[in-house]
Amino acid sequence: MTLPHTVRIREIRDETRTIRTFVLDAEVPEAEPGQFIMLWLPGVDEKPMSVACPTPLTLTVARVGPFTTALCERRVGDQVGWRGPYGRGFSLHKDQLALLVSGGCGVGPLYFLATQAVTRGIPTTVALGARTALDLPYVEQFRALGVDLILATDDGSLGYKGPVTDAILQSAICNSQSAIYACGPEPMLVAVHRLCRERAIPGQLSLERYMKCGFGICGQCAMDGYLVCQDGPVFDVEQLDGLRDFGRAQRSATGRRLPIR
Amino acid sequence: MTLPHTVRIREIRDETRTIRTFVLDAEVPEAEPGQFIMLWLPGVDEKPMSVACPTPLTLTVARVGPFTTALCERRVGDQVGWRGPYGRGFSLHKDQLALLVSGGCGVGPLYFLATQAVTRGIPTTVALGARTALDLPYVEQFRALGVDLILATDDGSLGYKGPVTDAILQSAICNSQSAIYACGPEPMLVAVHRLCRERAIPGQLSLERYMKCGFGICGQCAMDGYLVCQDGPVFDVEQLDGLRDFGRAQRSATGRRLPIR
Amino acid sequence: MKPETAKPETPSAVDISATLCGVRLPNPTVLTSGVLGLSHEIMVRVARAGAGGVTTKSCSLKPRPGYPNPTILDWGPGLINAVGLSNPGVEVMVEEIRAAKEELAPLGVPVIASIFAETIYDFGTVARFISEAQPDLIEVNISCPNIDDRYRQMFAANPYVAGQVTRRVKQNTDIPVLVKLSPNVTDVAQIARAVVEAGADGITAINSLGPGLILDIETCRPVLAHGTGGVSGPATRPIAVRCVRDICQAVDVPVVAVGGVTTGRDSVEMILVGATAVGIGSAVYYRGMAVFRQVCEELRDYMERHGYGALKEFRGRAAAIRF
Amino acid sequence: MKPETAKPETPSAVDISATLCGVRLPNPTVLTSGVLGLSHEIMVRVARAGAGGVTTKSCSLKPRPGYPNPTILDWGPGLINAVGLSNPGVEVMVEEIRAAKEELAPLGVPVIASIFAETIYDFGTVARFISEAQPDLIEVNISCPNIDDRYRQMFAANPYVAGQVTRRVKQNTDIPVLVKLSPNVTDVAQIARAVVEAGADGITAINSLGPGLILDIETCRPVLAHGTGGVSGPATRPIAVRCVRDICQAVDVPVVAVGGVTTGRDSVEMILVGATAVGIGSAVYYRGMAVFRQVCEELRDYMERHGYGALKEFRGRAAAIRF
Ligand SMILES: Cc1cc2nc3c(=O)[nH]c(=O)nc-3n(C[C@H](O)[C@H](O)[C@H](O)COP(=O)(O)OP(=O)(O)OC[C@H]3O[C@@H](n4cnc5c(N)ncnc54)[C@H](O)[C@@H]3O)c2cc1C
Ligand SMILES: Cc1cc2nc3c(=O)[nH]c(=O)nc-3n(C[C@H](O)[C@H](O)[C@H](O)COP(=O)(O)OP(=O)(O)OC[C@H]3O[C@@H](n4cnc5c(N)ncnc54)[C@H](O)[C@@H]3O)c2cc1C
Ligand SMILES: Cc1cc2nc3c(=O)[nH]c(=O)nc-3n(C[C@H](O)[C@H](O)[C@H](O)COP(=O)(O)O)c2cc1C
Ligand SMILES: Cc1cc2nc3c(=O)[nH]c(=O)nc-3n(C[C@H](O)[C@H](O)[C@H](O)COP(=O)(O)O)c2cc1C
Ligand code: FES
Ligand code: FES
Repeated sequence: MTLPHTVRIREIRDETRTIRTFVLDAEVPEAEPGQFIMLWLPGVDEKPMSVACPTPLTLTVARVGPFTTALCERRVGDQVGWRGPYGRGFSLHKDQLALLVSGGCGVGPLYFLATQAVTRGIPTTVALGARTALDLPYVEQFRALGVDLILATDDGSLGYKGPVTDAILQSAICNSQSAIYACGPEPMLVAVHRLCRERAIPGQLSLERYMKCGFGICGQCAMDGYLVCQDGPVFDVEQLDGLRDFGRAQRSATGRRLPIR
Repeated sequence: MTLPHTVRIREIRDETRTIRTFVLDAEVPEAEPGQFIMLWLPGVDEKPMSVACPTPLTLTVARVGPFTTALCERRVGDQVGWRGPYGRGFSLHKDQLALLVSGGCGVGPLYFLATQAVTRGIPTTVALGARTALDLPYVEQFRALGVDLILATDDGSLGYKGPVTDAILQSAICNSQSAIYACGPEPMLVAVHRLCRERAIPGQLSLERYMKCGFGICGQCAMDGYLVCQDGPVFDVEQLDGLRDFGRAQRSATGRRLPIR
Repeated sequence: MKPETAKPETPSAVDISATLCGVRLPNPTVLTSGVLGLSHEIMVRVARAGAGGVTTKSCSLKPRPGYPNPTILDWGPGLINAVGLSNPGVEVMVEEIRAAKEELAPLGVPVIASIFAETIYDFGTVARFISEAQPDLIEVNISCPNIDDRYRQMFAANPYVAGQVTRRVKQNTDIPVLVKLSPNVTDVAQIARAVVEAGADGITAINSLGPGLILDIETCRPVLAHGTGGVSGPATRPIAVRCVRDICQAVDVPVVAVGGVTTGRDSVEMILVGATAVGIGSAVYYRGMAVFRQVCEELRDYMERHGYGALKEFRGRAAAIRF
Repeated sequence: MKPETAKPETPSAVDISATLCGVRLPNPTVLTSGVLGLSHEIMVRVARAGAGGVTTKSCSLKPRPGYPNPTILDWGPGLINAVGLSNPGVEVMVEEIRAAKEELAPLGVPVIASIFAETIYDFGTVARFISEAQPDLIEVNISCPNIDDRYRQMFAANPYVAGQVTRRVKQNTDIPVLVKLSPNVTDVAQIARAVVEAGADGITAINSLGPGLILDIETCRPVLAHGTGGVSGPATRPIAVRCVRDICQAVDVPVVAVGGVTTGRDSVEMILVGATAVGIGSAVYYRGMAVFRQVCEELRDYMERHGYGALKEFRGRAAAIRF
């Protein structure tokens, strides 16, 4: 049974000007980092959101369009529905240093992953990229976890000036002793993919495609021969070699393939 | 799921001129003595039959009408369906001597009960009644079990001459140190009921009523406020005190109450 | 007899009583027709087990033995049945209803007499006959999916015929009449309008779905002796809810919602689309006779959580929503 | 990619190939329309996973985004969906079908192109268009239960309209045409006769059941954004089997039996009532893409146990039995 469970919003936190965290009155102990749920706004729509924390179920959302805007208008106590968790999450390499690379709202699942890495005693570095210092989410939370931080902003207002994927090149641990776990805009993931293949670094990337069912039957999330909702959203870099659509095309609600901006 | 399981008849034994035992290619380890299954003859009908042995599923059937006649025409290897087990069976009083009273095809469930009593080390007497010596079923099987036997025939061709219910009156164990377990024609059960109440003997009687669903929703097997398929077929004598229909009326396929012949 | 007997209703602030065509039900759960409704003793037992109303097995002018067995089977997601409308005939049912009414009056539990016939004319005759027993309501079954060739098509499949049956019944009784509709039509709202225009005081929906067919693949035969049968139970609930929604939007009479109702949640769903009462049949198999009390308790819990004091406070709430 | 890829067919004495309107299927399991049939890569993957044929998502003249989410949910005994016939439009599907055919030809797995339109006229246009891609068969979806007001009623609800659509499609293509029927009618055999008289080469049945309605009782809203939705999966199987039986008795064209087929047993049941092939949709959710290979293996086991060498040896066996 995967009818949405209707629950109330317990708490709302502003992470940045455009990123907001929602804590729901729900527990999903079985969820793994990188897995997602389908979040239902009755009367609006239902869309995929990664689990930022399973207990209580927490989502970190970037306002980008109609659905996420409607969500950001919700207040504590309002009702939302959720179903899941779905998909294949990250699996930590226990003998490799962990390098987590986040762009934009990719931070949610990576924070979840970081907490897991830390509890397992895996040395962890988190690289956060954003437009400006004001757009960097979760910095305090990561500090509190005691992980190494690499910050990058396009305008240099904080940390490295430029894309986070360049910033990590400088890092001492950007080598095959480490494993990279990345989530963010697809162009960033393409850069991480290239980096991993060049330096023989094991990597896992969390992708996004338009989703409807979330459980592998509508075909809407197809990327080449993969169903992102089921085979992903997390893929090993090897799986992404030579794909036609990775970094290039994604489907719209009609199923039409559109170029990735 | 209670769709009938279709299986083949493994073995057929003649017990008497009118009683025949069918061993099916099926196991019903969970069945208890007194419980019944619904036996399906595809293209004919489906009717209740008591479990005479659960592993392999064994039924002892008296030829009395269209269905049982059609069944008796079946050969080894023919297909029949079954579903169940259903109903409330016998439960042995462990501190009481066991007195099993059988008339006609009532012998099946009582043989099953006798095997259970013997394994539990309960001293057991079995009283079998029939018209003539030729109509007494299971005599050898009971002897093999090593239980005490009381035989009664209407024509006195073997054992006591007269109804089995009179025969047991003579028996030393027909007292409140014993418990009576009876299955057979309803007039016999009425006599056993009276006996149990007069002598304060705990008793359990297995009744029959017209059945359709077998699982408590069609109402066809109603006897006063009881559903024989679910509250029975085995009842404690106390439950039968003062019922309007016990010994008097049973429903036909239409649901009409007809006097018991 | 079992635990389900005469427990006192658990006291509660919320009132779950319902009024169906002027008849009061202590709670909205009704034993649906064809399930356990053959004898007054069992109907009384079901009422003591918590039902707010009981419906008799549909009866006809003459007794009917129905089809051979198997007549009712559990196939997993639901039940399938082709009983063949077996019944002892209206004469016997009149006696059963009289006896049931006598014992149920003190409990305040009404008796609904279900009738059917093979011709429009006979529906009137059975209605007049059954009225002698003074049931609280009469339910007209024009929607049995297990039709022999003789009947050709369900009365409920055609708005004109359905209306004619309703008229004929109304001419022959002063007791409020519920007409029981079938989901096996393309537009159930159209049939609902027809029977209400013809004078139906209320509607019961749905009768079992289909017919469906299940085979035993070893013998290549249908598992039911009749072949096809009506599908009921959890598998049919979304269809039933949609039908009840369609009917409540189309007509303005009380509706007894039947079809897969198994939990308090299911009863709430039916009431939200506009049902006045809910019929329960197959769930007696899944949860036993205790289902009536359980559904009522689950319904009360929901109402307490939402601060509702009475059913009318949320009846039809979802029907309002545009979709 | 996953285990289900390109395993060689387990060798077996029994032949489970089928011929559908002159088109050979290596086995009778067909991916049904609307499930995973959006892109050629996924259709190829499904074929490698064991499907004997693949059907594309129904496509229309213009692209359609469909309804907002939730569009597809699991409610326990089955799925419910109101996708709103979202599709990228016939132009795009022509390309997907071309690409699919190229990769599937070597596997001997045919491609069925499903089409629909909002007017009888447009059905012809889409048919002409899609034929450019040379699909092995065209399936005409006149039976989607999720109808906007615009459509008023399903084309499949009316024998005359269903026939007209069929005629129009046949006038616009030389490719064999399957017409997909709905269970949501009182007499599916009548519709089947109409489309066959109009020239249908075969029939696919059933489309999803209902529509059904499921509410979220906390928000009083339907769980599907569209409100009602078509019911599919195990809950619908007995209805589907009965419809296929009715159709096979009424007409003499091959039938693709769809509706709740999840196991080899279910496929046998469909073939026993006369089906030539079986469509599988919801079961992809219950058993994954491996369902096609699993159903085929279970079907082979059955045939071996019964000493059948080919499907035709038991096809229609149950249809023969009087009931
Ligand atoms: C597995 C997965 C996990 C995600 N996790 C998060 C998360 O934790 N936080 C977060 O802020 N966002 C997450 N997203 C992205 C989020 O689903 C979209 O941002 C959201 O759907 C945008 O909807 P909108 O109406 O606000 O914007 P729109 O203007 O509709 O779209 C903005 C972008 O979101 C994409 N999008 C729109 N609808 C969908 C859909 N139904 N499924 C997938 N993508 C869609 C569009 O392609 C476009 O790229 C995730 C997406 C996926 C696939
Ligand atoms: C719980 C139970 C257990 C039984 N166990 C056995 C058994 O182990 N061996 C055995 O030989 N018989 C048993 N019976 C009786 C058996 O079911 C009937 O003898 C059989 O149904 C007779 O059918 P018929 O067509 O041969 O005879 P009919 O001429 O149809 O009937 C003969 C007698 O059987 C009764 N009967 C007919 N149909 C049914 C029915 N559907 N359900 C119940 N009673 C029916 C009639 O009322 C009549 O008393 C049992 C009955 C019940 C209720
Ligand atoms: C065994 C059985 C017998 C039935 N007999 C009748 C009947 O005689 N008259 C009638 O109107 N409905 C009859 N029905 C239909 C039920 O009244 C009810 O409409 C249907 O089962 C759906 O409700 P449920 O899902 O709660 O069972 C019968 C149903 C079952 C399962
Ligand atoms: C998510 C989903 C989408 C569907 N879309 C279509 C469609 O576009 N065209 C169509 O003819 N049938 C469509 N159907 C109906 C299926 O093809 C099939 O007829 C129905 O689901 C019954 O089969 P099943 O029980 O195996 O799923 C869809 C079904 C589902 C579950
Ligand atoms: S979202 Fe439906 S298959 Fe992936
Ligand atoms: S046989 Fe149906 S209730 Fe007992």
